[in-house]
Amino acid sequence: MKIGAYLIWAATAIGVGVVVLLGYFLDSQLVLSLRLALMRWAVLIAAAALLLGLWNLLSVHWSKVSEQYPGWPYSALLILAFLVTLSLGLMFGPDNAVMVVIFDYIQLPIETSLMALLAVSLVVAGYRVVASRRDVSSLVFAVTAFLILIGTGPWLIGNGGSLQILLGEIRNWLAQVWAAGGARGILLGVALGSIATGLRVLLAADRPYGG
Amino acid sequence: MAEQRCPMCSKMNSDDVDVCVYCGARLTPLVISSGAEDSGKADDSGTPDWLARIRSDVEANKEPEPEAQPEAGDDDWLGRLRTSGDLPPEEEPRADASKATDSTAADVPGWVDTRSPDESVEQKAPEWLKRIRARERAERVEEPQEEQSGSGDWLSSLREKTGDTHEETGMGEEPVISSEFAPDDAVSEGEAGLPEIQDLADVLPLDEIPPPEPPADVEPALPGGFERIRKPTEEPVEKLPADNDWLEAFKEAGIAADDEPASEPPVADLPIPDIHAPEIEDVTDDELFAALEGFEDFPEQEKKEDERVAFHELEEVEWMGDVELPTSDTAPEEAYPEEPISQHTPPLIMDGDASPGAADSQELDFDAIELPEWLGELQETGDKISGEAKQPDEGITPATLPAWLEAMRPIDTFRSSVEIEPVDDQAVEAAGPLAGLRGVLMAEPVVAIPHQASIGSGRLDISERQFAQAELLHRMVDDEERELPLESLPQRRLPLVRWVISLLLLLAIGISIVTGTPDTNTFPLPARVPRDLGPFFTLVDELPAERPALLVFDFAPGYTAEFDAVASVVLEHLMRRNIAIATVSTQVNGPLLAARAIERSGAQHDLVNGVDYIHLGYLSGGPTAVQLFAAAPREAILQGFFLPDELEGQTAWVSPILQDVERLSDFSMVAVITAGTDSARVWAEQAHTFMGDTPLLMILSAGAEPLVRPYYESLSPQVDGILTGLPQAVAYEQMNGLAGDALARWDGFNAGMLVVEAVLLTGAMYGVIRWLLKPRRS
Amino acid sequence: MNILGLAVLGLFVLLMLFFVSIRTRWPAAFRPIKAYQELNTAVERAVEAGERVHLSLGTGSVIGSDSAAAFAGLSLLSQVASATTTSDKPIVATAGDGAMAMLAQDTLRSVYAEANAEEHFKAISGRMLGPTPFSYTAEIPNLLDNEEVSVHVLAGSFGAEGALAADFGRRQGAFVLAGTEDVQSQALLFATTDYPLVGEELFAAGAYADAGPLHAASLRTQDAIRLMIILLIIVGTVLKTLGVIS
Amino acid sequence: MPNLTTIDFIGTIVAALLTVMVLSYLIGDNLFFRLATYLFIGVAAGYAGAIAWYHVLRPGLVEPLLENGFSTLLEPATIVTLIIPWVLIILLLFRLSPATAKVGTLPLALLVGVGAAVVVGGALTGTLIPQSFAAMETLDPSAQAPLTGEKGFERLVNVLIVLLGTISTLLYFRFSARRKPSGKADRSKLLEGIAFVGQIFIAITFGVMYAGALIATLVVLTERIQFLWDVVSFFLKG
Repeated sequence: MKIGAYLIWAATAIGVGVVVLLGYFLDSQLVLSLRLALMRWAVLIAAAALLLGLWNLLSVHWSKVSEQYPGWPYSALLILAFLVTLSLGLMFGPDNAVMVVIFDYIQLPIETSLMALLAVSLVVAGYRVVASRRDVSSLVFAVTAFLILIGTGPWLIGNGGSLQILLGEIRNWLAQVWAAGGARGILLGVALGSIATGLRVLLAADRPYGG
Repeated sequence: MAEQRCPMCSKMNSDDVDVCVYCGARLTPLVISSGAEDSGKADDSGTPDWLARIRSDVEANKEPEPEAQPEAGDDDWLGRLRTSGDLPPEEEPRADASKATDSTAADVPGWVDTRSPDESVEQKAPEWLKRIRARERAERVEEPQEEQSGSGDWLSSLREKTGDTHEETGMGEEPVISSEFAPDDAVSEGEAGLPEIQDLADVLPLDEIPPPEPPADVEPALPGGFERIRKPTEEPVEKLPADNDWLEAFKEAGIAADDEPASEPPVADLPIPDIHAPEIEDVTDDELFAALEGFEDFPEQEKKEDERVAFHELEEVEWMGDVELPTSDTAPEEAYPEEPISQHTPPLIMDGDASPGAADSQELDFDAIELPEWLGELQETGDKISGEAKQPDEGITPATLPAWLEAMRPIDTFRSSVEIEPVDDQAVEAAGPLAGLRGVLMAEPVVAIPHQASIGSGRLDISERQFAQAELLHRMVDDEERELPLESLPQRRLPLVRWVISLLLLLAIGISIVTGTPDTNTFPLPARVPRDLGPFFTLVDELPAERPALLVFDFAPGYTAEFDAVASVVLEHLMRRNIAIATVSTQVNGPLLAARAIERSGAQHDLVNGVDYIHLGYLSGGPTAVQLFAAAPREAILQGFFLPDELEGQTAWVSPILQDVERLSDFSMVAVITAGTDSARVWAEQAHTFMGDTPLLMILSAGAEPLVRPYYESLSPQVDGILTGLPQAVAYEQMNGLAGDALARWDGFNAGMLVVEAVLLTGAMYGVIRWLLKPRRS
Repeated sequence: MNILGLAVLGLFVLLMLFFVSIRTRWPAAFRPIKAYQELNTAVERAVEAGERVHLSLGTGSVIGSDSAAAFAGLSLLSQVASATTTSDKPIVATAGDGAMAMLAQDTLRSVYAEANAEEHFKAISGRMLGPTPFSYTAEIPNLLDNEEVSVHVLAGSFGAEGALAADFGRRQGAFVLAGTEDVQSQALLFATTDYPLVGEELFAAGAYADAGPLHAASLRTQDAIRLMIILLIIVGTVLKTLGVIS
Repeated sequence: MPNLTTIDFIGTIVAALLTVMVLSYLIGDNLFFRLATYLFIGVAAGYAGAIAWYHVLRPGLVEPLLENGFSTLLEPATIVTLIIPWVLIILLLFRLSPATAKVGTLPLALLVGVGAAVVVGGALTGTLIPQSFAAMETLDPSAQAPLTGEKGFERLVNVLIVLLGTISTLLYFRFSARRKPSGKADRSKLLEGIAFVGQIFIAITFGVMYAGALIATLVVLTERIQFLWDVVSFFLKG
């Protein structure tokens, strides 16, 4: 029974994967419509899984509250916010003015502020790179980043002068030529890695669904 | 044969018990009994390490050991799991699939039969750590052989994974030291740094000193010896033998600190009084003496008990004076103050242990801010301690290992047999100071010495691994106890660099915003129009006004602030040209962001929903959905978002804006607003082929340019225009003749940029200076 | 492109199987990747010290095109988890997607089953922290703190928020190793972590963790195809320059 | 900030407070930061749930059922578009209990299959093939890029740099190595050399992208401070 179940799961993943994959390459109507159906199911399942994930999230925090685990008031706040938002969302729909208010005045400022935190984190990280790393990569990295910043940034004196223009050109050259070459190489490499990873799953060598 | 004496508490036990019924100490040496008790150990030489070998074989997969395979035959289920990679090729895809079956169904039962029937080792191994703890708490005596043979090996194999051999230094010391002493270069120097570090570990066996245990936790688990110390006794003289017994036992146990007394730096010596600190209130001074003496004089056996008494009364003995260890009632008060110090010591070490990589030069420097206080204290005390005072320190180690001591004992015994020097000392010592105490005393060394000798001779050559295990276990239990100090440490660090940088950034941006006026800019505006901006502007400027433009809002809300400035210039431009706008998004929050952006920019233009703009809403399904949408927009999106009232219950496609749009090429342009390169690439690759002559524009966050650029520069471009980042947006606004969000951010942004550049320069200078100073330091 | 794509796909599969078949005769050797070496040590240390390992599968969804990184993260998870089954504090895996969190649970369950320690498996070990990238990231510092995480591994798809997640780990004093598939996020992780996985190194996680023969074989396949692509690009450039193809 | 409605007014104050709470993390982890993040996670989760329901589940599962009624349930088309997804989702619900969790693996396996196929197909058709072809640019000096207007020597140098960058970076990632007698894996000198060039290119790329992201986030930080200042100055002016 156990082996049977594992086989069924692996076979499902492989079968579905092959159909969807063939859809990329074959123009057969059968394959395409099958693929479309499978994709639709996948989107629906993923949405349901999201709801289950939310349930999971809720239960984790609920257990923290019920067991009075340290920091439980935070979890209580989370649950409250979740329930209020969800019920308002389900009641009025996500495009209702109420939701817009919640989004604009709670979600958006927090998310943007987190992004602003990232600015500081990146500066600190940059400082660490230049101050304590001693390898060639980091050196080139730091120099490049600095040139880009200088080439983009303000120019208090002599705005429009030849030095600024030169730095601006260097910035463009680095960003548009050198970086483009490296980026393409990385992209191709990542694509190779992705294909290999995907194929391992499709060959059932990796079975993240268990078994 | 009928009775045996407990080496710990000297009480008589019946011969058939393995552990003392009074104090819980192990009576029969572990090593001797292991063959009989642990059926898992088939023979002395190889099999006890079966798990380790399997592991290491698997780890060293690339260089298969010849002897590994045959042994893996019957009971090597774990090995087979691991090496399933070695299956024949045709089984390949299924190899992993059969793992579970292999292990659960077929192999385990057989294996269990050949091993211990009731408790299989692999069940024990996972839990052993917990059980050591549990034992600490419950004061329950268990037989540790299986755990040691099983899990110790398992751990040593773990170690082997890294390819480092730590036998000499004690397993796992090097990470501790490494982070502490070479944190700055951990990144760049990598493994190269390790050898030196191991040397350091030799010199500074700091972490061998078990951290002081909070009294409450220790007490229940104390071995017999401690219990006695704690009980106030009427006849100290009679008590002494017992105490000494116990101490002798410790000595035999060959606790780690004995290893290299000579090389120990003062720092390591410090926490002397600490062993007694928890109990010290209850200890009479005689007992304290007895204990200290026992710790102290392993090498010097000439100290007799009468000497000790005299010493006690006169308080004249050198080392005591040096340590300023009180011998009278003041002992508790004076001993206590040092306890916190010694409690600090391990955490400091652990800091590095916990986060070698993260330990960062800056933050370490700031650690140093914390250090001086206690370091100073340590230094003070350390200066007072003469060489003699080291021995008490060595005594500390045993004293702080109460709960698991009985479990460790056999191994430690074994260790002391490896280190030959202590053996001699012990032999002499056993007879020496305790001679006055007659037969009782003699029994203990007699118990101890023989099994050392017999084991030692037989085991020396196979000892490395077990020695390593002992070290490992020792270390792991140490680590267990160090958990608490660890947690508190990161908070003590002051992230000064972070604070300074944050402050500078906030101040610079804040000041430039507060002092700036809407009309004039402190920082000069871009002097030149970026090369690619002209074509982009012209393209938007010449769009056919009768067809709607499609804007794709593919960014996370976090980027709103940037795109408020960057995308709004294009929105503004479109609105001024009265081009109807349709929006779509592949991000969950995208529709809201689109609505928000249109509302912001459209406020001055009196735009009407459904006439001037329409929101198609959320396009779920990622790249595939983009492809579907590109091929057949009307089928991919069946609804709308924020639809005007008259369209309630219908789709957005019914609106007058979109009624003529059947394909993507029916839009006047498609502009993708995105921060991620993936999204840009998906649109460039999936959608461009369906777009005919309709231009595809990219409005990008500043970092995404290099990946999109090739699509633009190519001889057959897939992207027809790129607008990147705030500076270009400002230039766009200038071209557009408007002062919008982009311009409003210009001053603050530039002030921030200046700070960033200054910070990077400072960092570079700091790095260079440190690099220049480094050779001198070494 | 259809035929070509299918051909490349076929080539990929065939090469993978080929390399699996010759692995004993021609064993694979891979260049050392420092991050993985350090990860081994760090995980070991965490197990010994009774601290927790946290593996983040990123904020991508299972059915998105960015799920490859998370799949690689899942195979890394199974390897790391098997080393921590014995720990008091077993590994925690988190994701920003419901289905991905379930996959993390399944992976962990299999690991525990293999180690015959299924009773130690807790479904809570694999969880979804937040449904959007930033809500996921916002929970990271709380998680690291509450769970006493000392090894913080990011192996999944991240946007810029990945750098924030890594930085949170760093501030917590944890060992941070990070790899993702997005080039821009890689650049940020390169700066914010001490042990970044660059480019496709994340996808090699399985091979470097000895997850199975197909992992090593797929790495060699990548190398083979890589060489072919390079040759193809050079030849194509020459041909284009000569005007043979346009 | 002119003409604020009450809700906008309160909302703006709340937003400003939340901004300060989040930014307080710059000092260190604290109560306010945690409050803000937990609130954020709750709201984001609730919103995502609503979106999943309104945009995916309701139109995909519920509405067809309500619109078409139950009579059409046995039609083949309905079975494919409706019944099977329903069954799969019900199976997925078994995961709510640990005991029955394994029953819910089937839909997950389906998701994994789709995901892996999308990964492979997407990387192959979306990146590997197009990027490989895009890397082949003619070295003909007379060619001119239509949009940038680059031509001649300038273009030639740039094309060569990109080409070199692409190839050397790709080679840098090469995993295979020769095993030396010492047991250490090693790569040939030539390969090492090219890989080193690739490493430089990677560092440049990362440097550019890091700087870009830094610039982007700096704009965000500026906007946040600007927003806070706007709120403060609004109150100062009364």
